[in-house]
Parts: sequence; C-alpha cells; structure tokens
Amino acid sequence: MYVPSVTHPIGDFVREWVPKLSAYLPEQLQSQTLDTIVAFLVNAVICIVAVCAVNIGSAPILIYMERKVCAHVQCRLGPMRLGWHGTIQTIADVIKMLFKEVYAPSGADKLMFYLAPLIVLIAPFMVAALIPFDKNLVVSDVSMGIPLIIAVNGFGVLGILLGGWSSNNKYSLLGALRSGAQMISYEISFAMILLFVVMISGSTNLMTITQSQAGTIADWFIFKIPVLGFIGFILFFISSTAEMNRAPFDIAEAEQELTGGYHTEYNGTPFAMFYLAEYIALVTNSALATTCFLGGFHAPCIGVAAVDNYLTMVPGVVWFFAKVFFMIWCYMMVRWTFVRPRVDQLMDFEWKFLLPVNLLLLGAGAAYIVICG
Amino acid sequence: MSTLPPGFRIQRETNTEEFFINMGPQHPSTHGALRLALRMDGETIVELVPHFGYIHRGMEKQAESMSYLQYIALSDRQDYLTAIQNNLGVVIALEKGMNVGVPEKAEYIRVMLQELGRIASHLVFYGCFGGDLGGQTCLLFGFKEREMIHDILEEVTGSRLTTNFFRPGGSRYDVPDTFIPRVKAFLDHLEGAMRDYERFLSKNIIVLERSVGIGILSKEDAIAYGCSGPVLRASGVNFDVRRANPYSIYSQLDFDVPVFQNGDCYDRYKIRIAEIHESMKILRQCIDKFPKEGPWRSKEKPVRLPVGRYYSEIETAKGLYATYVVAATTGEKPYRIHTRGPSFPHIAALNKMVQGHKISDLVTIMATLDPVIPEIDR
Amino acid sequence: MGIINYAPKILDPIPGGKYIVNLVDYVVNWARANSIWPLTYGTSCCAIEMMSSSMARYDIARFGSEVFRASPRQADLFILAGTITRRMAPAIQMLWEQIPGPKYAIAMGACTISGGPFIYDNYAVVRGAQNLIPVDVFVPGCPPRPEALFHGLLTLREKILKETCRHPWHVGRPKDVSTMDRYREAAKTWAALEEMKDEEMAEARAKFKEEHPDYKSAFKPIRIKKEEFPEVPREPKGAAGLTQSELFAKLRAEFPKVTVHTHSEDPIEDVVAAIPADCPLEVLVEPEDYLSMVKFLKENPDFDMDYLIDITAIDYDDHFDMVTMLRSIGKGHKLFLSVQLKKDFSISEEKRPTALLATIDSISSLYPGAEIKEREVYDMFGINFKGHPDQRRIFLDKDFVGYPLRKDFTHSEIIRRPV
Amino acid sequence: MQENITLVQYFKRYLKRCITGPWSLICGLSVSLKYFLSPWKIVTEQYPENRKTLKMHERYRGRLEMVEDEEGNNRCTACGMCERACPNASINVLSTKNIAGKKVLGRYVYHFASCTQCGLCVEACPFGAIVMSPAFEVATTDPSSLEMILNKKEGQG
Repeated sequence: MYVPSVTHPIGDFVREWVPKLSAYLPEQLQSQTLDTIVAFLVNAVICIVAVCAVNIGSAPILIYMERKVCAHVQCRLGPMRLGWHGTIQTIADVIKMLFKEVYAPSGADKLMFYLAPLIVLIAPFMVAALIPFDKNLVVSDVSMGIPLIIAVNGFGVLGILLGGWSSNNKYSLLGALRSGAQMISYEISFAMILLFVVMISGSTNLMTITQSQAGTIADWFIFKIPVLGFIGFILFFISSTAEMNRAPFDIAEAEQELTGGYHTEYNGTPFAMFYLAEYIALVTNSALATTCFLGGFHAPCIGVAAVDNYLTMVPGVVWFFAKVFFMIWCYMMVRWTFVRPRVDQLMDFEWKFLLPVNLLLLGAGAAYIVICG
Repeated sequence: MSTLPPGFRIQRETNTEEFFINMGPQHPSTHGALRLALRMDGETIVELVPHFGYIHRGMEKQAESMSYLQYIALSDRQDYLTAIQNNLGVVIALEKGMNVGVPEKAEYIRVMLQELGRIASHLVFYGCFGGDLGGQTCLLFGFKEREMIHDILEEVTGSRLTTNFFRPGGSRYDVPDTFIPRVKAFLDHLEGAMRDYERFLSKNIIVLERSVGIGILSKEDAIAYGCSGPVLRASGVNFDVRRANPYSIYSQLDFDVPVFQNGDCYDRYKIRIAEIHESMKILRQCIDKFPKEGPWRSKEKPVRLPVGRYYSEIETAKGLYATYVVAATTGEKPYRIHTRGPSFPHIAALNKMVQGHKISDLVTIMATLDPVIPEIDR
Repeated sequence: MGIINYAPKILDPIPGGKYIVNLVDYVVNWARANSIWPLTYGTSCCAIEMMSSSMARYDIARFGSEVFRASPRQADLFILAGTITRRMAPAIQMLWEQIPGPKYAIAMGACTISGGPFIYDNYAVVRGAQNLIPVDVFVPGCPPRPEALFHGLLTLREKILKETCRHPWHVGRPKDVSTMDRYREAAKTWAALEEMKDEEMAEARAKFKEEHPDYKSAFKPIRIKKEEFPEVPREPKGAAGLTQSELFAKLRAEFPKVTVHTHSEDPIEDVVAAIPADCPLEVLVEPEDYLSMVKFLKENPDFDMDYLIDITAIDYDDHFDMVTMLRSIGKGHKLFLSVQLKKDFSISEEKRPTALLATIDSISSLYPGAEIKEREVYDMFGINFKGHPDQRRIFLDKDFVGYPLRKDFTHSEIIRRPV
Repeated sequence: MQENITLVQYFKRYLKRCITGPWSLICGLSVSLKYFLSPWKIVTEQYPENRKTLKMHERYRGRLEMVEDEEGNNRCTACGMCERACPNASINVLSTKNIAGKKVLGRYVYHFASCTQCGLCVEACPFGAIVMSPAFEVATTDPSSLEMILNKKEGQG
C-alpha cells in the first residue's frame, strides 16, 4: 500500500509523535501501517487547514487593503469607522453576507447555480498547496508543479461559465461567455510564460525553481537574464491579470456594461464565495509571480556581506509575503488606474501582441541559454 | 420579421439568432432612468430603441398653475448638473417679457456662475466617461474638483445643486466679498489638477482604442437630428449660442469655440476638456473686469408678463437650452412654458451612432453624449 | 427567515443559552449595521448628491458603504434617490423584491418622501415612496446634502442595532399616502379647532371689547428695508443673420398668405418691424402650406434653415397652436412657424379627451430630429402627424388615457393646488 | 469598423502603438502613484467626527425657522405671503383671532416632508419673520415628525 509522505518539519514531527502516542493504544491495534496512515491523515488535515487559513485569512486583509489602496489613489480615506482606520470592516462584511437571505432566481438551474461558486474556489486553493512559502514550508512538493498549476488555474473558468449559464440571465450569460473566451486565450500566454521560467530554471518543480534563484538579487529570474527576464515578468503580470478577471481585464464583470456579469444573480454566501475566490486568486497568482520571478522566499541580498547577514536573518516566509504583498499592491495600482478594453480588443491584444511576443521571448530565451548558459 | 417589438425598424435577413437586451431603466451606465432596448447579434448591436418617460414628471403641465418665480425654482430640477444655467435660461425669457435690463455687475455674476456651472458639468462628464469605461478613479477625480465649485455655489446661492438664484433684472443676492478670491484660488488649483487628469486619461492607449473612431456622428446627421453643444461641435459644426446669438456679456469676452472634426467619442471627450480651459479663460477675464461697485440688480418689479410669446436660448454645458413662454393673460402665471433641453436630440441620434458597434461601445457613446435624463423627460 | 431566527427557540430554554443568543445578536447586528451596501439606483437630482457622497470629499467608504452594487441581489440598502414616477413605480417594486433580506430603504429627498415639488397638479409622480415599498429612514431636503444622507445612514444604523433575533427583521408593508394632501388636512383640522375656540372665546372677546373700546395693538410689524436699485433699460442682444422684416418680406414673396399674429390695426410690415431684435419672428402659417414651407425654408439658400430647434404646441379653446422653431446654423437667424390647427369638434363630447383632435403633416422626412419632437406633441396634445414613421407615445405609458397638456385634461390622481 | 489600409501602414501603426502605448500607460500610473504617495492631497471631510467644526454657509438653506426674540414672540402677521409664494403649499399659515378680535397667527405649520428649500417664502416675507436655518441633520424614522409647528406662541397683535 502506497502512503505518500508529506515532507516538512511539521510532517516529521507528526511522524515522530504518532508512533509514540500509539504505544498507549491496546496492543492488538498497534501496527506500523496504521501509524503511517494516521500520520498521513493528521498531516493532511494540518495541510488543508493551513491552506484554508492562509487563503481565507488573507482574503479579508486583501479586501481591506484594496479598499484602502483605491481610496488613497482617489484622494480619500476609505473605511475609517470600524476598528482602527476601519481594519475590521471586511469582517463585518463577511458576517453580514453569511447571514443574508440566499435564493436562486426562478429560472435558474439550482444545482449548477450553487455548485459554480464552489468550483471557482477550488482552483486557487489547489494552486496555493503547491507554492513553497519557505525552504521547508510547502504543502505538496510535486515534481510536475508548473503543469499542474497551468491545469488547475484554468479550472476556475468552469465555475464562472456554469454560474453565468445557470443564472438564466442574459447579462450573466454574456459575462460568462466573455470570461470563457478571455480565459482560454490568456491561458496560452500564461502557460508560455511559465514555460519560459521552466526553460531557464530547468525544472518544473516550484521548489527547484525557487532554489535556482538563490544568491543575490541579480540571480532572480526578473534580472538574471537581462531585459528578457523583465519582459517576461511584465507579460506574466498582464496575462495573470487577465486570468484573474481583474480590472482592467474584468470584462466578465464589467459593472458599467453588464451590471455584474456572471455574478449578477448571486447573493449572500454564494456571492461571497465568488468575491473571496477573486482575492484568493490574487494571492496565489502573486505568490506564483514571486516564486517564478522574484526569488521566492530568498532575501533580496545585494552582495554586500554586512547587509546580507542582516537580511538573511529574517525568515524566508516573511520575505515571501513581503514580495507577495508588493505584487498585490502592483495589481491594485493597475486596477485603479486603467480603463477597461473592449472584449474584441482584449482578444486582439492576446492573439496579435501577447502571443507573438511570448513566442519571440521563448526563442530569445533559448538562444540566450545556448549562447551564455 | 413581423414580430419585432415596437420601435425597431431595420428589416434584415440573418443566419444568426438575434436576441433582445433590455438596458435599464435601472442600469449603471444609462445615466438615470432611461431604458434602451437593444437588438443584438452576438455582442454587436443591430439596432437600438430608446424608451423615455421613466422620469417624466409633467413639469410643463405643472408650470401652468405656477407663478413665473416658482417656475425658476422648478427649472432647477431639469438639468440638475448645472441648475444655475437653467435658471438663466428661464430668467432671460422673463426679462424679454418684462422688458427689464440687467446692470453690468449682475451680468458678470451671471457669466461667472454660468462658466462655473459649465466646468462642474464637464468635470462630471470627465468622471463619468472614465468611470463608464471602467476606470473608477476618474469618477472620483472629476467629482473632487466639482465639489469645490459647489462650495462656491453654496456660498453664493445658498444651495449646492438647486440654486434658484437668478431673478429678472439680476440675481437674488449680491455675491459675497470672498467670491472673487475663491474663484481665483479655485482656478489656480484646477489648472494643476487638469494637467494631471489629462495625463491620466487623454493619451491612454486603452482610451484611444475605445474611443477613436467609435460612435461617429457625421456633420450632416448632427445638424439633422438637432444635436447641439459639444456633441455638435465635435462633429465639425461651429455653433455656439454664446457666439451665434450672444446673450449676457459674452460678446464682450474673448474666448474660442473649440471645434473638432471627426465626431467620434474621442473628439467629444477632447472638446469638453478644451471647453473647461476656455471657461477658465472666461473666468479669468471676468475676475479682471469684475466691477467692485455698482448695482447688482435692476429695480425690483413684480414678475408679471404682458400677453405674448417669449423665447430665450442659452448655451448650457450640454448644448442649446431654450425656453418658450406663452402668456395668454397679463399676470403672474404662464399659459404655457415649454423647455427645449439639449439631451433629447442626442439620445434620438444614439441609434445612428451605435449600429454595428459592441455593447461596450454603447456605454462609451452614452458617456460622451453626457445626457441628463430628467431634462429629456421633464 | 434565516437560520439564526431559530436560535432563540432552541437556545433560550437551555441554561445560559440566552447569553449565546445575545452574543449572536450582538455580532450579527454589529455586522449588519456596519456593512450596508447600497444599490446603484438614482433617477434625478438626489442621485447626484448620492454620488457626491461616495466621492472623495465626503467618502461614504468611511462607513463601509462604498460598495455600490449594480445588481439588487447583492445590496442591502435601497437609497431611493430621485423622483418616482408612475411609470417607474413597477420597476422600483421589482428592484425591492429582488433585494434579499434583511433589506432597508432610505427615502432621500422631498420627492420620495411626499412627492416634493411635484405634489400638486401632477399626473405623473408617485407621492412618496411609502406607497410602493416600506421605508425605514426619511431624509428631507431637495436634495439633501451628503452629510444629511450620512445622518440618515447613522439613523438607519441605530435602527438596525435595535433588532434582535427574538424580534427579527421582517418585510414591512407599504403605506398608502398617495392621496394625502397635507396642506388641506392641516387647514381642515385647524378650522375645526378654530370653530371650537370661537365658541369658547365669544364671551371673553365681547367682554374685552366692552372693557377696551378703543383698543389698539402695540405690535407694529417692521417692514424689512430693501435696497433700492436703479431701473436699467434693456438692450436687445443676440440678433444675427437676416432681420425680422427681411425674413418676413422674403417669406411673403413666396407664400403670400403668411401673416403674423397681431391685434393692432397697423400694416403688417410695421408690426413686424416693431418686434425687438432678439425676439424671433413668429409667422402664422396655413396648415396646407406647412410642409411645403418648411421644405422651402430648408432648401432656399437665403433662409438656409437647416436646424430644427423644437416643435411644440399650445392648446387653446378651439384650436391648437403648433409652433415649429427653425434656425439657420450658418447665418444665425431664427424663424418660428405657428400653425393653427382647428380642433375637430365633430367628435362627440365624451370621446374628445381621448381622441386625436387635429391632423398635420409630419416633417420628419426633412428633419430626422423632428421624429421624437412630433412624438412628444402627439403624446402631450393628441395631434396626429400624417406620414410619421413611428407614432407612439413617448413619455407616457402606452395605455395612458388622455393628453396631459390639453387644458381640459383631467386625471384621477391630480390634486389641485390649494393656494 | 473596417478600414482599407495597406499592410505596411498596418505594421507602422502597430509598431507605433507598441511604443506609445506602454508610455501612455506609464504616464497614467505615474499620476495614480503620485496621488497614492501624497496623503496630504486627501480632501475627505469626516462628517460625524467633524460635527463641532462643521459650519454651513450663511446663506445655506436647510430648514425653515421662525425668528423669535428672547420671550418667544415672533414677527409673523399671518399675512400669508409665504404661503402664496411656496411652489408646493408646504406652508400653512393658520390664523386665529386674538382676544381683541384681531387676526393673528395661530399656528404656523411647516411641511418639511415636501419642502424643496427654494427659499421663495423667505424672499416673500415682508417682515423677516422666517429664515432658512442651516440645520441639516434632519433624518428621521418617523415621517409624521416632519410636519412641524414653527411658532411657540401665538402671533402678536
């Protein structure tokens, strides 16, 4: 019987302690297989709780952050009255939404209608499990990390399509179809740019990708290959914004056109799930950008030993989240600055600009590796 | 195709399945209670039929039982973005009937408040244009400076929106002493702010992509449909009531009437930005020439109009605003008052502009027409 | 009816259970009161103040309410901003039904509280939102300042905090106040009181008169002194293009039947010359000449009337006076054509209010913009336009009875103005 | 929109956009960054917190009020000018007869619910008996409280 093991310090700890505790059990129940299975299950529960906690815990923080960032861009204050500077505003929002009335419109396909938000939530959760937060802080360190992310990330669109279709509303349907077309197109660039990362790191394992960026700041992939790395980073930024359906690529929601797009008919908890999924996707995509381009959990060492010693004293997970929040801030600034392109322009942009540039980038990257690497 | 809903006219053979979308009466981008019935082929609009009347309040019927003074107050509720301009439109018609003149200082007060109102309205346009394209930040930028204008208006007239300020022969109050310095400070502030705002939106590639060549209204169509104001001037027609039939003291002021040739959404955007600058120019001239002394209104008379028909037209921020007063008996009450709002023809021309465009373009075009629905429905 | 509403039933009998219920109450109410998401809805002036309140200067986000939802299904609060017309009323009721509970409504501005400026002599406006949906908070003003709206929001917050799951939120009922005439009611109650007082006081007054036969009040109201202003003569401004006399002469050469409306005996040319320069010339046109004259004016290079300002009408006892306002963009002169349309009195008296009483040629083939204007005249006066491509009602419902701008129009919902 | 352009023109335009496009986006970002990084540009007035310092302009029209002296006497003569000036009959001037049989003000009913704050009544009053007060915190849950009686005492006379 194959029982996978989870390798991280907590996992070792659990594996060490489960046999010790099982010694107290009656003798006929003791067996090594059982210990392994129990240890695995305990580990799995810990992992699931950890992923959920990171994701769901970060969503209210991000919503608060978004409201504050957009407020300050717009010369206003944002939430101020609940808690210190409105810090617990989103908690009130979440509680309120949980206790709202929930109903589906009369013509809706009820099963699909309620299933859709769950599907949307699954994708970012699964991606989060693959991200290495620190040297030994990764939930599942699979060797096929990048292909798995590409596969899973496209899963979210299914929920959006289902949600829009099952709502029995023309605006929802239009939003869902737009979203479908957009996601499928941008998936290609998204995959291409991850392929570029795989090419320069030589691995599809996210931990290996991070470890290959160890060293100074110049070793991060954004700087490691001059110019190309930066272009790659920008392209990743664009295509991941589109993947997340965030403004300026939020044509699926497009409040001014479609009053809310695919989630027009959703209310209460299902709507909260769409809302959360949007922000969790933001975390996972920022984490992916950090892992692939910004050196993951590595400190931004600059090559001067005196400074670097201090920098490396800070735990990697702190560096990781600092970079993630920087990325999120970038996404937010972009969201609150730009206007939304039209649906056909969005497609044009992907097929006529992003994809050719991506292909050129791949070629140039290959040439660089052959010549310099 | 005999089963088309009322209003749709285009007969065409199609292989694809057409469907109808109902935009409004409550929709974020219809600028109020307007309903647009769209006939769609995929995301492309085949035909559009506007349905008015969701905010028809029977103002003209009501005006028949009101006195002229009360109608000035009621006219605030037509184009509420620049209520001060509506006031002037009504008052000029009344002045023609009463045959009273306006002293110089009152004229300057009028022109300055007019131009402040125009800037306020165009700032709302800037905000709504950006906001409707998806950039919420523009909306807030536009309203930020507008609040300063409303502060000035509140100090002068006593109300932020519904000003009810002008009276035949002048205005209700004199302006306070702080008025001129405040306007000056505001203009200095606006200059810097507009530089930022233009940098923010005017050259933005996405805005260009979404507005250049979108919703083209040809010169002939613009005139034929009776469009006016920035919409008409963006189509290459040099027509501004302030120049063509100058009222108040506009003939003594030096300002340009910006005219653009393409008639697309981007020109309609640019022309309003240019008009903000022109209004600032007018305001600066007025500040220099503003008479400190002198009467601020003519002799107060009861507002009674002799029998006759009186017509006035002014250029509001949206376009040609005309008031037609019919007095059948000499007295305080009109027999009939009719208002010609500028937005009404613009929406009529909408169908011409949107055909063949996407639903997103409709939002852009609506934003650049800058309609105020209560002024259409009255 | 959410799940928490069962909590008191289950938990209250258990010892200590009511503390849990209180805690849940506190948390849920706190969340509901502090996270009020309004619906993006607005019809007129108040909507702009509502928008202002969410902008940088006032910033409704401080209350956590900047999340204006375009879809009613995600909103909690219905800010009724702007006048509610009879045509809009069903849409408002539908929007209200689409908001999931617990939901609240703020009536913002005079129009939604009572009908505001449109109470009297109005056939189109619903007098108060209470007639349609239950309203929680009333914010008077026309329009209320953003601060006043915030005060309304804080009032609503206090109201929500008073709810518990023992007495949960429930959908209220609309209250019919549509026929309420506050002025007449107050006057009526006062008249009754006054009558009583007169009876009571009659003796005292008689006594007082006896005691003080030459009583003079010590109260002398002081009139406010108003500033005196000099009279200013009016100078006609804004004339351009051909003068009235030139226009009239040229038009008369082509259409000899053209006149102007006058009561004086002077020759018609003098009457025209006496019109002030800034008042447009209004000529009387025979209905048969109308279409051909408009065509002539549009195509003749001297007139070059390429721009239609407006078409409107005036209702007199026996005829409609339809006014077509034309102008020349290039030259700047204006010309108003007034067509007197005799009412068709062959229609029986009962049918007259709902019948089309006059017919005229449509000019929408010459000016596409005339189409909507003619629809408006049709809608408001019941004038039939021959050759109009799409003659439907424009502002009123298609099953509206009568033509409102006729002088004899009556409507069951109209309350006459008392003063 | 279909345009007829040659392939060369198309590519020229394409390349031009590739350069000007990103630059325009950077311009836009720089503006939002500028505003983000300058907190002193925030213009928000915090309403319930700034109650003490918030002052309306002198001419601000909030709610109708009666001018009264220290003893609570008003200047109204019940002439009804305000009533006639009001566009929508929001004022009832209900007169009574005092002990001398003279017409004085009995009750001055103000329907705040329908008042549009146009100020025509104040303009019409020959004695300055009424003013527009700057009160704006007027929200209520009870619509009947919007019908106000403005005078505390009967009119003088």
